Amino acid sequence: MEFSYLWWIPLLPFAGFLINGLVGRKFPRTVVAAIALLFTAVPFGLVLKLASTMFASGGPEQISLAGAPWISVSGFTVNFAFNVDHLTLLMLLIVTGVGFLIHLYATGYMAHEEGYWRFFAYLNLFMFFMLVLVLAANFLLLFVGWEGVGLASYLLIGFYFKKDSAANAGKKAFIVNRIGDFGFLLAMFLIIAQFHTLNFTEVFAQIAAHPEWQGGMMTAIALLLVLGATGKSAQIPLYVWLPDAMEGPTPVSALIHAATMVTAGIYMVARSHVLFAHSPTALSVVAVIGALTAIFAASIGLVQNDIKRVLAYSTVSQLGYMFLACGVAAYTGAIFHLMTHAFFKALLFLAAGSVIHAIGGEQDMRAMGGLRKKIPVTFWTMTVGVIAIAGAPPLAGFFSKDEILYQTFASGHVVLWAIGLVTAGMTSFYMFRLWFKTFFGEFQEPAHDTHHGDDHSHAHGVHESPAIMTIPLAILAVLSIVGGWVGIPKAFGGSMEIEHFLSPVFGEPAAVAATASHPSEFGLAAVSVLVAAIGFIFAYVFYYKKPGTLGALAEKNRGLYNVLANKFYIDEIYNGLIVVPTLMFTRLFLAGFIDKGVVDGTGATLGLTAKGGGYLARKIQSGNIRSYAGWLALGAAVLLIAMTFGLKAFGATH
Amino acid sequence: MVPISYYLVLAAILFSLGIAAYLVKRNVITIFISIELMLNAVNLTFIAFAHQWNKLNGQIFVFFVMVVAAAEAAVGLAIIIALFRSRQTLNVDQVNLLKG
Amino acid sequence: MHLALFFIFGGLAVLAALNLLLQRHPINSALSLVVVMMSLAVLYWSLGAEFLAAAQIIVYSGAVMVLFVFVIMLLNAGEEERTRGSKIASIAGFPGAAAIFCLLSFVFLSEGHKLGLSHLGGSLDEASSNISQISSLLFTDLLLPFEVTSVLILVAILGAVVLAKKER
Amino acid sequence: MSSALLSILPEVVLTVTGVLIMLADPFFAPKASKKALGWLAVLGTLGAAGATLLQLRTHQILLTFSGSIQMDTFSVFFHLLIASIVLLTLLVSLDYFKPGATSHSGEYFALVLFGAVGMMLMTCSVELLMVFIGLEISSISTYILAGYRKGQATASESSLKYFLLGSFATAFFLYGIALAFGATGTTSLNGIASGLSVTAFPTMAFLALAMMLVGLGFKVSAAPFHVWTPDVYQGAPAPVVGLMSTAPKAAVFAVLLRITATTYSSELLHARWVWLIGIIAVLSMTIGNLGALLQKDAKRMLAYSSIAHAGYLMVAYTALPADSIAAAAFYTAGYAAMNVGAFAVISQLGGYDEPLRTIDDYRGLAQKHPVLAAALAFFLLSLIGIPFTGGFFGKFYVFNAAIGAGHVWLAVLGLLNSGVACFYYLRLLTALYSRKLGEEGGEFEGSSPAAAIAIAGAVLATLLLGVLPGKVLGLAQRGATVQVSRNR
Amino acid sequence: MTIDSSILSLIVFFPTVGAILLALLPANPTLQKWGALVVTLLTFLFTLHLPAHYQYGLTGYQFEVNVPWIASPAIRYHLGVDGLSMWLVVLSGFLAPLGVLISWRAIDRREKLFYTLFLLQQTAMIGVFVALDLFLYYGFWEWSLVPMAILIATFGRTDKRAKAALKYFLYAFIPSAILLVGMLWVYAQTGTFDLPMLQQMGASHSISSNHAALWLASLAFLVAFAVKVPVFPLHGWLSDAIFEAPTAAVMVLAGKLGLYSILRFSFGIFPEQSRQIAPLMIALGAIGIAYGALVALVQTDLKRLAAYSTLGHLSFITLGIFSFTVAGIDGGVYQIINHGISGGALFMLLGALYERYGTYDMRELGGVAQKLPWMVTLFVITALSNIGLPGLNGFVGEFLTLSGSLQTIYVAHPMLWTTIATTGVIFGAGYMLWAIQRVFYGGMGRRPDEVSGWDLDAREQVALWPMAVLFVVMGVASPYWMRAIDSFGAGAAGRTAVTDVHVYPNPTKNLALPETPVSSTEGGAH
Repeated sequence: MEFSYLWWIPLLPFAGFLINGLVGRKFPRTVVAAIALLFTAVPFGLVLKLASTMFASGGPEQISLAGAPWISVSGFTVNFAFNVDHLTLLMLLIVTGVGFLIHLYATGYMAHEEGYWRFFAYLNLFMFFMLVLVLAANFLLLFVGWEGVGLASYLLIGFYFKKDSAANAGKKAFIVNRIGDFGFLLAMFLIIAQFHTLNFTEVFAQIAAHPEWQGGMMTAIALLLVLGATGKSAQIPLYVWLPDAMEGPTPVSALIHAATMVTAGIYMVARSHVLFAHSPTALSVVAVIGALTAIFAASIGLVQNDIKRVLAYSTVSQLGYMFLACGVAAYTGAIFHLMTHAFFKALLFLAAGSVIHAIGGEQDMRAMGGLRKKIPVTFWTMTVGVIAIAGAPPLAGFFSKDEILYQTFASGHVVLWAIGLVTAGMTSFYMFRLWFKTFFGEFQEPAHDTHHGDDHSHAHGVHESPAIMTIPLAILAVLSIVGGWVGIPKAFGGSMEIEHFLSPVFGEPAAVAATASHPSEFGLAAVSVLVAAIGFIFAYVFYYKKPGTLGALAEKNRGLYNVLANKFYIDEIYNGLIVVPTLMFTRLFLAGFIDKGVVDGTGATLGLTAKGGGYLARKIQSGNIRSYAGWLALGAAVLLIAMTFGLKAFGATH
Repeated sequence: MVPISYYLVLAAILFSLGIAAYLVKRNVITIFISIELMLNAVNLTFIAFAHQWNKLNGQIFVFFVMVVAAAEAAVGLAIIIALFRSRQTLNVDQVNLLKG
Repeated sequence: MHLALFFIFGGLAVLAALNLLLQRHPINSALSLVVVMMSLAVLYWSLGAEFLAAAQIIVYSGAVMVLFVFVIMLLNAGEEERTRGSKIASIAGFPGAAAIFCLLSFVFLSEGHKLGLSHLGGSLDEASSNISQISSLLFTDLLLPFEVTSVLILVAILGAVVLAKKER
Repeated sequence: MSSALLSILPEVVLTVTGVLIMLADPFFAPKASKKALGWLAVLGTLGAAGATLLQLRTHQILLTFSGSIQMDTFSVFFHLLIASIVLLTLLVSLDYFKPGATSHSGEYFALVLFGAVGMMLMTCSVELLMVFIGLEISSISTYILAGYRKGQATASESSLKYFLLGSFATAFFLYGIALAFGATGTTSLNGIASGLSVTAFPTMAFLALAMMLVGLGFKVSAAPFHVWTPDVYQGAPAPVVGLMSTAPKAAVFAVLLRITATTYSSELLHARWVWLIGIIAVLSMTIGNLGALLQKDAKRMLAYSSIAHAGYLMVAYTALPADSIAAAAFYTAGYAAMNVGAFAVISQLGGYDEPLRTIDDYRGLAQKHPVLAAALAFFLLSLIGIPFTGGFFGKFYVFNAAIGAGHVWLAVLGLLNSGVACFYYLRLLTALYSRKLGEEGGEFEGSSPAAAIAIAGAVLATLLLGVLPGKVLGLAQRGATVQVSRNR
Repeated sequence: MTIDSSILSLIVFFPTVGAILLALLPANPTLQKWGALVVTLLTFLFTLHLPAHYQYGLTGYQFEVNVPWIASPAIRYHLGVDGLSMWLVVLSGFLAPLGVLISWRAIDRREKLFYTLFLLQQTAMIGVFVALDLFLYYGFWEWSLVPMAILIATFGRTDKRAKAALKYFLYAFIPSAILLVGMLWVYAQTGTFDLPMLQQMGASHSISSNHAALWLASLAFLVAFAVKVPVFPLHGWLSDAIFEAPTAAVMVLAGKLGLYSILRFSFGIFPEQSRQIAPLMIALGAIGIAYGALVALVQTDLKRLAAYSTLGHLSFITLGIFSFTVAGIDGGVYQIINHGISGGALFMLLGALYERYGTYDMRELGGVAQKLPWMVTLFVITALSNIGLPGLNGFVGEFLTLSGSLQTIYVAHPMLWTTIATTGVIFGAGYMLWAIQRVFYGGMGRRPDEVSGWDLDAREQVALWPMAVLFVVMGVASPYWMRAIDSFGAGAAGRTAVTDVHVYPNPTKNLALPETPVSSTEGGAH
């Protein structure tokens, strides 16, 4: 088989996981790191090889690789099968490329951590599952990766398991994801019931062949898939785990909770676009969820003080954009943004990690300031990331975000477009807020506050990170600048290469986009740049020029501020409305009443009845001979009467 | 000429009186005596039926019942003596160590 | 004449039985039983069971009852105390006894017409005496029961020895 | 050998042995160990068993002694059963009477043998007179045996209760015979069987059967005539309980089977009889099992259990003849094996004075005497009715017969009862295997070699009946065929 | 006697022979342990003969031995395995040596009694799986109770052990008594105890024409089995029994026997009645899943948590097999094996934890991961297997059962019940992860603080790693097992023309609009 090397793409990281996981404990750190890097780098190389094959003119647009059956019962079989098309290829490039960079960064970042081997084993495990996820040729294998990355995420969030908060966050992530998976599973069951297969090609071919199938079952399946996606991609209502996931080490946040895993939901929706095309309802739901999530998360991000949390809410918000794009059937836009976001968000997280690293584990921005000079490489790379996400041309974020907003507008969802636009302004504002608070203003001597954030108590004095960490930063910064150039729209003189690249998957660009006039696209872009600039100006004013004005403003609107600072109390609401009632119901009704009362009680009652009978039987046994004779006489009399007159009462006709 | 049934009813009366006496009496020996009364009632029945069927079997049965009764009396009275030795009472109402 | 005999001795037997029931001293009860037995002996005779009538008097009221009286005396049994040991005896027992009586009488009387009449002293077989008939039966057809009775008596003797003998 | 002698050969052998023992007894010092006499009794029993096998080999039905004795496979089955029970009892009793405990240990063996004579006679008699005499022999000897430990206050009470109530019930039985005689003019079972269908006095026949059922029900401790059982068993010596809870019952059940067989020819009679027995069966099972639930004394608990088992057994009497007779006969065998075994173990643990009585006393026994405990556990499992034990097959056949006859309700009630029953058996069983020893420290006596043989024999019998029931069942079925063919 | 015809007898009775040998050997702990280990390992080796020589293409019974045992009633010594029972036999063989290994230190007194009973239990259990005569089956079925009850009563860990043993026994025994009535009734109707014959009669509706009686008989069968499984709400015995029982006993306490019996006997003899009652059982299964998981969520005792988790897992199987779809039944059977391994491993780990800290109370534990890294590793793997992580064994079974339940045609609202059942994956993750967190993560708990634990030793690793490997292998290579199981499942799901059962035409009709694809012609669910 020409492409059988594809199997090695996921399997090599898995091998790395096994080696490090089983015997890594005994290895020196360098060996552990070498193994982890090697088993990530080689797949990256293989992906490049693959890319060169597919990019080449006349190269295959789609590669199918069928392996052994995995589940096989009469009438239904699922194979281990990979399917590579351009979408997959793009994802592979992102995952292995960004993944490798972050691995590299982590070797430096985690250098002094306990459980070094464990960390890299988990990281490799993540790579394995993520690669399975994108390579899968059927829903079930995708689900393997889907759950697997969730597992890796669980393990990595809870990496500092001694900390209750970390263990809690890991658990929360897993369980919230499981709620999504619940939907995913049901969707798969419905697909099986309808199509008797889970293979993408077969399912989508069947759907595509029946344009008359609209709504109904299609909507049901699509919505259940969306539920799965909201879990993994941290959308309303299941986004709550992502901010907490920042308990994990920063490279983890960069890789899993920004660049790759959280985009799995987007990938899955994009992958299922044929299905979604048959359910306008589901698409609308996706769009609305995306838009709402975008602005909702952004608004929370406005007032967060933990540097990683700001980035986390930003991630949620950006994922909302991607969702929005999917919802308006702009899958290319979604994937485009997915890619650029992977670059700049990974960059931002890594840079934030570098900041945290530099000042000894502190994550609270109120304790930061004036770091610009102390850690210049970090500062500059982060600046690139901030500008990129804020949406300033010609950096990557500008093109992808603009594509989404344009498509939204073009598809007639003006309200959603407006929401997206406002979000863009907010994004700009909170990112620059972060930038100003961290790098400008008064320098503060870091307080060694070990209970907070990553366990970096070893740090002495503020210092720039080692090269092994700054090199990935630099590479990502470059990507954040140029990454968007593959999608420069025609209005800007570009050729929208990514659209062509993905067209085998998503089909040729929708008619609406093709016919839209360049001026309107140009105008819309100008508006969004303007909004981003406004965001910057606000941030500049409040956090650089006149720090303190905002404090006063917040004082005036205490209520609103509190709502935002407390993240709309969503965690509390979930807790109060779902978790606590469920537990109370279980404890009182199920465990208390049903289990102790009904289930145990029935047995106990029967037992007591029998014992009561035993008591009576013993009562008869008084020990007195005359009583016994009395019973005998009575018994004899009854027997005689019964025998004489028959047992008509008992129906003894026989 | 007496109807056989009269004898039988008489036997029934005696038998029931035997039961009643068994129930009423507290003295173990008297209870035993009541049993003898019941046996006698049965004997009467036997003889009446023997007369009815004109067969000797009934009478012979009574003969054996008498023998058995004698044997029972020997053993029963021995048991009563043994009881009296260990309990110093003949009142059945006080013979109730075993119960429950 | 036969009827009078029946009613006199039958009545006597019932009265004696009642007396047995009502007397509180065991001796009186025992003697009442003797009266019952005597009366029954007459009735046996009236039904043609001369041998049994004799045996009733000699063996039963003679030997067996003497044994009773002997034991009563030996154990120096006094009047019964009217202890309240058992409610069941009166609640369940008496109705039971009464029911048995009623049922038996009902059955006997209702089937009485099918039963015959007895004739006084009517021997079962005119040719030979009651005793010779019984003995011939006893030593031919019923030899085995007769022999087995010896085992019974052996057991009774053993029992009396085992139970009544004082352990030294 | 004359057929008459052959037909009662086992009884003769036993009687002769018993007499020999009585003759030999005076040659021993009063309180000396009389083990030799015990061995003599064992020999006698073996001889009787041999004689029974001799009877079996003739393969014929002998009607002797003017039609009062019927030697057939049925009687042989019960003869063998009784001989086996007696054999085990004797073995268990050999060391039961420690020298000096009583001066009557010689008579004990004689009484057991004479009792066995009575029981055997019951099973081969087809003449109610013989049945009555046999019943009295067996009853009187068990009255005496029940009160054997004269030193104990409970012994004489046990004996007295057994005696007074037993005689009371005997009077009923006797009345029943009298009425049967009145209804049919004969006391021969064969005669009654043919007389019942043509009798002019059907009501009297009903009464006769009911009265006999009272008397026999008492002997097998069927409810509501069971009241004596717990008290008597509790006060009686353990080996004796083992004997009297099985052998006389087996004999009485045999009689009951023969009497039941007389009713087959009368449809009306049989229907009523079956229903009565069914109700008695249910009552017995229920009362027995419920009563046992709260017992603390092991013997007393097993007494209640024996009431219940009488109930299970009586279920068989409601079924059609051939199946039911075989089933009932098999049940008596299975029950005998496990119950004798259980009491054998108890007698070994308790000893003559029975310092260990309650279930708590048995706590932790498995640690001290693993083999004895395992044996007892096995018997208890058989009593519960776990498969591959005699107890299970007994129940299986009985309920199979009942269901075959359409009495599913009886089977349901019966098996539910056996479910309840496992509670108390298990209580004893778990006590055996629990961690802590009893309060008194649990100084158990070991078992004597002879008793060990007996227990091993009982285990083996229970196991064989549970794994390879074919042989015994085959014998029972042959016996059943005799009964059916005679009465149909 | 070829090896194929005697191998089953060998497998069944070899442990008994071992038990007798152990009972005769002196009560030396080391001797007993090693003896038991050798016996169980040999038995396991023997069981491996089955998959090696099984003819996969065929349906029906293999390795049969069929000789008369008792003439009247007609009882035969009839053993055999098919796709359903073969792996269960192997599973029983596999678990036994592990049970011995894990009891090595936990059972520190009366080893002789323990291992003797343990081996007897194994005979009974395997006997249940291979008996093809109803009577013989019943014998093994009942016998499986006894050693278990004694094990609980003797080796239970608190003072309530006797009570728990009694409860277990009564719960199992009383319905079994009714089962016996049902069996005898069937025998009275058909004159045979032979399962293949009865299956044929069941399939051709010739057991009895009395519908009410057939119903009652099928209920008698089903209730006895359902209690043994246990099916919600008949699980009253489960929690207490698991709470008390020693690890090796808990590993084989629930699940297998009852579920196997339902599949073999209820489905085999009463195909129609089983389908008629399917709606109820599916509902109970679905409720049981959610119920078990939820109640597990609020337990503080690890053993009780595992008990309710067991209830939940078994309910998956109930749900699956009563869907009467190929996927449901195959998945159910597969899940029986999975549960044996995953649940077994979980209990082994809990037992190991208990050996170290002397408590199952999560409130006293915490932070154990810092001290016992291998333990936490294996525990997490086992937990993941239990909560059905894709790629591990539990997922394959759960997925198939749930997908089967959605396709069933015997209930009106398969979507509703499947949805309820699928919530189990959420709650399941909830209690498992919460338990892991409370035991292993966070700050040091009271017990781990006081007691110095030790990590898994070589013996425990030897016992546990094979299971962990199996999790993965069975998770990715399920067809190896499934091919045998499928030959059974396909038959059971499609068995006979079933009349008199209400069938709903399209399982997902309630969701579908008229224009949606209705590919009922392909008829995945028959």
